[in-house]
Amino acid sequence: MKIERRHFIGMAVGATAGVAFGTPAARIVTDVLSSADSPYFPPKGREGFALSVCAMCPGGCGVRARRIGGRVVKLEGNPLHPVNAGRLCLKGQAALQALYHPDRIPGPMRRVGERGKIESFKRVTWDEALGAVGAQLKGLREKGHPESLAILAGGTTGVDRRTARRFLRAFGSPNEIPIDRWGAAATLAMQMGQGVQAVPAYDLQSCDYVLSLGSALLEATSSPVHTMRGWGAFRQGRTGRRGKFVHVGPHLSITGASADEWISVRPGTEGIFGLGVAAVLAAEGLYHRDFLSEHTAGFEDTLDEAGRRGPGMRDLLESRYGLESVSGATGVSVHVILRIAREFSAAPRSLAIGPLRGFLIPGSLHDHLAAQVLNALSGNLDQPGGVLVSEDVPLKPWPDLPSDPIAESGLKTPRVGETGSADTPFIASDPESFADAVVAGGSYPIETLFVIGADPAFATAAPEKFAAAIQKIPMVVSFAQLPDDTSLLADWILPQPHFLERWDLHTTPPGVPYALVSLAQPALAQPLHDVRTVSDVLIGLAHGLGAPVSDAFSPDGLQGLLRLEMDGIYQAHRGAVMGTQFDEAWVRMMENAGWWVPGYSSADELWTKAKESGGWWDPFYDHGDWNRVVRTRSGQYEFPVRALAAGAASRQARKSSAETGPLTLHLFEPLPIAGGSGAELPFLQTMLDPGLEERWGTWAEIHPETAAAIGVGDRQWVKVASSTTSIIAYARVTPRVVQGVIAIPLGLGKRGGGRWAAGVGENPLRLLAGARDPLAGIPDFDGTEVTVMPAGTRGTAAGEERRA
Amino acid sequence: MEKFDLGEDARLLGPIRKTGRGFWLFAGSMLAIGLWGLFAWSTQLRNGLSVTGLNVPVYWGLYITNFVFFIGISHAGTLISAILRLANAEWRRSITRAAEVITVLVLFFGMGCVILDLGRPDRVLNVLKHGNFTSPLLWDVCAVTAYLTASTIYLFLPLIPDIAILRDHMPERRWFYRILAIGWTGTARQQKILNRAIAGMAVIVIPIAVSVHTVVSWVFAMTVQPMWHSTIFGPYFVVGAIFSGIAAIIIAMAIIRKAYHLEEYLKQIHFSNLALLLLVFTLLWFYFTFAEFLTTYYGAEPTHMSVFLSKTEGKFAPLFWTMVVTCFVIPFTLLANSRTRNTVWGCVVASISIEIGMWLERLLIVVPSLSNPRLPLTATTYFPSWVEWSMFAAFVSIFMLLYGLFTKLFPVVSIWEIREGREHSVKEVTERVESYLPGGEDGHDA
Amino acid sequence: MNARDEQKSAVPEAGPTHKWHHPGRWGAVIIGFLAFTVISATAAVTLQDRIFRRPVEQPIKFNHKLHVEDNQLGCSTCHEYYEKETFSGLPDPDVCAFCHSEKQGDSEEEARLVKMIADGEALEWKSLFRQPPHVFYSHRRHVLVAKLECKTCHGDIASTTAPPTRVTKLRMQDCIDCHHQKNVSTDCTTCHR
Amino acid sequence: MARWSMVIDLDRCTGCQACVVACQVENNVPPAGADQAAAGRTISWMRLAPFQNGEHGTRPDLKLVPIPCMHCDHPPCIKVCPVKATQIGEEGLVAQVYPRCIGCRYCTTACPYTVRQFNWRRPEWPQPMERGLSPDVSVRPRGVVEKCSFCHHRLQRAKDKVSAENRPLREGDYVPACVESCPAEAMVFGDLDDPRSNVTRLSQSPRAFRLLEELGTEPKVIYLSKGEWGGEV
Repeated sequence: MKIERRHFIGMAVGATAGVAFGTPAARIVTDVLSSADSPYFPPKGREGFALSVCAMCPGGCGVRARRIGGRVVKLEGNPLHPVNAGRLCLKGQAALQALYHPDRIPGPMRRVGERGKIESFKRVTWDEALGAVGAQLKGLREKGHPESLAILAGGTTGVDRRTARRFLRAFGSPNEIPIDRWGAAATLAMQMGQGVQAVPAYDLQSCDYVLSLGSALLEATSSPVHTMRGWGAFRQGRTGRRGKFVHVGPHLSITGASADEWISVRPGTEGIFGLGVAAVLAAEGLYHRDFLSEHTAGFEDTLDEAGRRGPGMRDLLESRYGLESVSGATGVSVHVILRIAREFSAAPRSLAIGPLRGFLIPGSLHDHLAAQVLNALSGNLDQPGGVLVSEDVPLKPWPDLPSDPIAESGLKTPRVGETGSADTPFIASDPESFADAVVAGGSYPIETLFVIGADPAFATAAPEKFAAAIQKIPMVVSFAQLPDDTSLLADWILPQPHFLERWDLHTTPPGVPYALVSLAQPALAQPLHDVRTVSDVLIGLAHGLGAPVSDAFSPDGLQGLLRLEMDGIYQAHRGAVMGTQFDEAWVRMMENAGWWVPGYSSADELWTKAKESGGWWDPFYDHGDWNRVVRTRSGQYEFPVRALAAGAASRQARKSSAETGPLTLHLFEPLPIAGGSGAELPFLQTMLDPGLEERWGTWAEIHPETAAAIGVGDRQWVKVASSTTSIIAYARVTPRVVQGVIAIPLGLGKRGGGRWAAGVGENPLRLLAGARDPLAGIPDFDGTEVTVMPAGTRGTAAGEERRA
Repeated sequence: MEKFDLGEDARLLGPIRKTGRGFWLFAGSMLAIGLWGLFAWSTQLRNGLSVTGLNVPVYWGLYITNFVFFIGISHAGTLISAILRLANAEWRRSITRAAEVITVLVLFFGMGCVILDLGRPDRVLNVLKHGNFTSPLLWDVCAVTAYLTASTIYLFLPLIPDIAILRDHMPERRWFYRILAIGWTGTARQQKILNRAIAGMAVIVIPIAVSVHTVVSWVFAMTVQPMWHSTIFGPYFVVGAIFSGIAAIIIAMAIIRKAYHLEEYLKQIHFSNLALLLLVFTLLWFYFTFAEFLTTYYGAEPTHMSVFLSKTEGKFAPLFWTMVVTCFVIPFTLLANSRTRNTVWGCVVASISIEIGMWLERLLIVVPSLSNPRLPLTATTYFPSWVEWSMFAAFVSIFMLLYGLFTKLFPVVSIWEIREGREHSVKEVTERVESYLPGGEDGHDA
Repeated sequence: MNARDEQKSAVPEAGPTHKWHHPGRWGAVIIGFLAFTVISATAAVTLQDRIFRRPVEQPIKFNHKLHVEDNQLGCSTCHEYYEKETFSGLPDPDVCAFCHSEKQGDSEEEARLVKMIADGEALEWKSLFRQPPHVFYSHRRHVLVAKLECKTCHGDIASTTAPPTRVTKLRMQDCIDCHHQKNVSTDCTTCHR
Repeated sequence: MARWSMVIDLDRCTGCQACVVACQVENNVPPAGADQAAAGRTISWMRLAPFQNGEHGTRPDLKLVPIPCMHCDHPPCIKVCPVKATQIGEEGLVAQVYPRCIGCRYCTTACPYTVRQFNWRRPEWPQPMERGLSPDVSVRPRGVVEKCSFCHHRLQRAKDKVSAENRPLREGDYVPACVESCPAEAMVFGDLDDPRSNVTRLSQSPRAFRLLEELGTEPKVIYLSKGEWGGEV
């Protein structure tokens, strides 16, 4: 074998080319392939924990934020916190996505262009923003019309609400417009029956049988984790006792899916069913006689002062809620009504729960009253396993306001959009009536509106109307974390800190019986953005307005304010800082025996210990303190005979119209987007309904027979039209709803809310025609009549893809 | 190395000597599709498998379908030619090469499909570094590699004398042929060694080929998934593979015959003989399919039935019944009838129909089982994305391009074997036939 | 087989005359090309850290020997967390300033450090021991629980007078060997998460 | 040696999905956008599967069942992996080794519970969301399979903690994120080899059953249900 020179030369030429080709090629290939690897390297750093309170909903769960090297990397429940005991729901878990949301408002913004787009806003300094708002407020007071300022407030149980209320008082405006829907109707029922203004606190864990009249107990109750913990104990917490849960309603929501039995009724007849059950109890004598005679009034026929005979509850039940008529109205067979009534009376502790329908949906007063009647009949008011009334929280009240003639004159003016009448004496103003009044011009104009912890341009019964009202108000200031629908229409957006970036003091969340104060501390040393709390802004504005308004707040700022409120807790001489279950039992036992053994010897120590544990509470609930829980004139629970008699007529009317032609709209709030928040976070958008496997869009549930009648197929786009407008939804044909009903989730269809919420789905609130509950006067979210027709193809990208 | 006269067989060198515009047009368009595929692949490399239509739970789709399909087609060549060689079927002489080339080329694409399907193709060598021999996928790697090696050798050996002919008769690319001819001069000793080697390889190749598709079937059958976990999957896949393989040969032959005017060499009888074989496999395929579906139906296990029903009356029903028509009804009608069977078009139409049907069969094995998971799951319908279709098209085009290039470099009909046939066969066959007949010499093997 | 065939066919014969038409030449080019493509590509991939990465430069040429052996400072003086956390930590300027806010000796490096501290410059130490990001190693577990000495993994760094200029990439095999030796878990989940 | 196991009480479970989010946050699971969700490519190590009794059109009987990886004692996924990228550990945890996985997805198709997930694309967290990533868990690259690990990083953390405190591992020291978050307290976690642990006690309950037991995979996730529903899975 002979190798010649030219082979070497050839080899060299090839080798050169090979190196020239191989080296860069290899590097390009490795670069392309390594692009698969994640560019994210998790942080290194020291570990720390901060205690705070979740503000994703009003539930008030204590959270523990895990911090690594200056970043919050995980939220977990605070194990010492009595509301959640270390547990946390999906929204709380996802709250980190809200903290680190890419579309958060970085600093104060002023609108310079057209309304409705975030691009129309220009970043300004806090001085500029507060200067402009302060000047406007000063002008209102100088003109002598402080009542032209309105604050629309919703949200949590934190200090901001208390500051806002205080600010309005000092400023001189009566226009505090609350937007909390949760329990609006339930509170009214409590007020009518027991004379207390409180959301009923249901003691799930101690009862054996729950009849839910259309409630969304496991989805959108005020404190989801508290409720679900109660549920766990109700079901399997006690050896040998498994609670039975019966869900009555036209729609099988997640709550219904967890129930032992679903009684499907025609829409709007849950209360009639409840009263039908009550009628059986009355007729068969299956009620708690001792309780009825001692603590209730109006069961038997009554005699008024003039000696005229008035019909009692028994009479009403007998005359109006006979088995046949209830069966006819609800569509439930007589046997089922009888069986449920007997089960209800046979269980040691049975509880009826009114239609707690969600954070946004007020529910019907009639049905709440029906639930209350059942609870009274079973003697389950303020009993273990019954309906409780939250204990008061002994926060130290703020000092009296100095006298101020301007404020006093302003406070004397009536509220804008006052809806109360002789028939509905308890109702104050609500956002819908406020919007109506502003649009109509009202008795006096609103010059300035602050929107705090709420998104009325999205989450009211008439979002379009509210949007119109905003345009009539010269200065609208929105306090928000993300640019929500209202912010986009406002003139100023003042960015809010995430709850992990601030101090706060929360009182007992609605629906929790014991007194509770939880302290929220910032988990981040510095907020991510240029934010200020509502309280800081309002205190700053008050100080800017000078005396006497500035005297409403001490100059110590937010932390000083909280510290001051906590002094009241120390002075109350009860309860303990949050602790383990053993501590809880100990405190309960000692207090029961009339002892108070404080774990702290001074207000300062209480403050320090509250910071370490998460807060203070009083685990002792005093059952049967009738002076506290029943404050009616008679001192007894009063059967709402008149109201129910009046309500019955309207209920019947709705039923008959629902049977012909149009479908009845039934709104519900899936837990991930309950309360109109959650759609902003991608994790939550992906799990809207695990049952139907719906995600990232609005769907509409229709019964198979109804769907066949109107010619709509499963997974088809439909147009849902009411008298006001129409929306497009993705039809799901399922027996989860009763016939004649279309069930649509609430919480999607935002214009704002950042990249993951904007333009996803539709807002069914736009379909509401503005009806009001005839009994309560509050907006009626149920019973809207809609027509449904196939819509052909639909524009959203996600939808199109899924159709394919 | 004397230059002998090729005589009339010189026309077999025609395609190598002369390349018309038609070929360049064909090659250019195939290359263009191939380049498009390269673009599609780069998209996939950059963005991961999110550019495919795959989803949860349909984790496997077009790529794996194509893998099974291509590996199936690869049974065309080597297995058929080996069987025919061992059986001394004289008519094989002009078709073996065309068949064997299909095998070797298509195997690369089969393996390519698996690489395509990997989430991390850069880590493919982990299979060697950390191989786990309990995984049927690793068995597959071994079987396919062995098959590829064996088929390549089996293709190359009978090619040597023809390369030597090219070396001696072609002025161009002589260096190329010189290297590949590895000093073949055609001496009796060389010829003897070669014949032995070819016969030996033919014996070796058959079990390897059978094992390859058996192992491919085991990739599915070794899991507990409904309608995958089946004992007959091995033979079922092998039968399907040979079935689609024969069809592929018929199509390739028809194209070569038409393009290079080789009617003299690829005669009607070749088609008819292959078609008979195809008919047998049509029936075999039907038998296996029937057996497979009947047992499932009769067992009526709910999880199996959900897959069964999604195929027979659910969303895969149109594909399923198309498969039954194209795999059985059409070919059976055409092939069972001697009037259509004995025409080229009849065989070709049946073959094309079979290829479509067999591809659908592979798809219907892979996708429906995955689409019907045992536990409820958000189901999204799988439809291949443009990337997957592009890669499919590119693989087919590059395969055809390479096949075309092969015919431009080497004679697609074996020259020496034809010559050998002319020179020896008549005598040999006569002797062989005589040996079958009564009255021959006892104890003397033909 | 191919290479040998190549050589065989490369034997000159009476063939074509033009030298570039000679088969041997082309064969050599192709072989050279293929071989060196593979060699250089492999080299580029495996050795790219050595070839393409510059040596590590620290802000200060820290003398471990002086601090640890001569002045008897413990590791935790500067690597504050090596017993407490998963990572060991690199010293902040404050730590250095504890001694070096004024000059202690007469080295030039120290003078630079004193000036840097005075100017309030950040000390950006570069890590010299690297693991792939998917490996989870806990200093605490190894120091506190397993009672390993620093030099088991870091070599005799305590007696160096200047920082090494090369990054040491820690390899899985080293971990595994040690784990086998000490009979501790080699469960994948111990390190891979 | 421990044998970690999870008990899920379906009577307590409310279908709230807190476990699903807890898992995603704990394990750096990237959120799927609308497009990926529509394409059916969400990654969730824990999902809620809707079991439906009753055919379409009749009265529905819906039960949402949380499904994590079952950590089978005889996992079908492990034997099919061609590169040993998934292995069962000493304490019965079925683990996935991301840097070795070649992404062939054989394990995902072999798993009868469909709990294995694939990274279809490179994970993305728009600024500044990556700040919320957990340092205890890696961020998986594109193209590899991942799945519920029973939060085995928490086991390591717990082991570190108890070794520092010089005591044995006790019940409750090691609990996965989903179990920790469950509001209805429907999930219990512990050692099945410890006769006194809660999981052992609950696993002997007459309400206990396991999913697809007939396949012989010996899952270590045990469900409790009193309803008639349990029998029909």
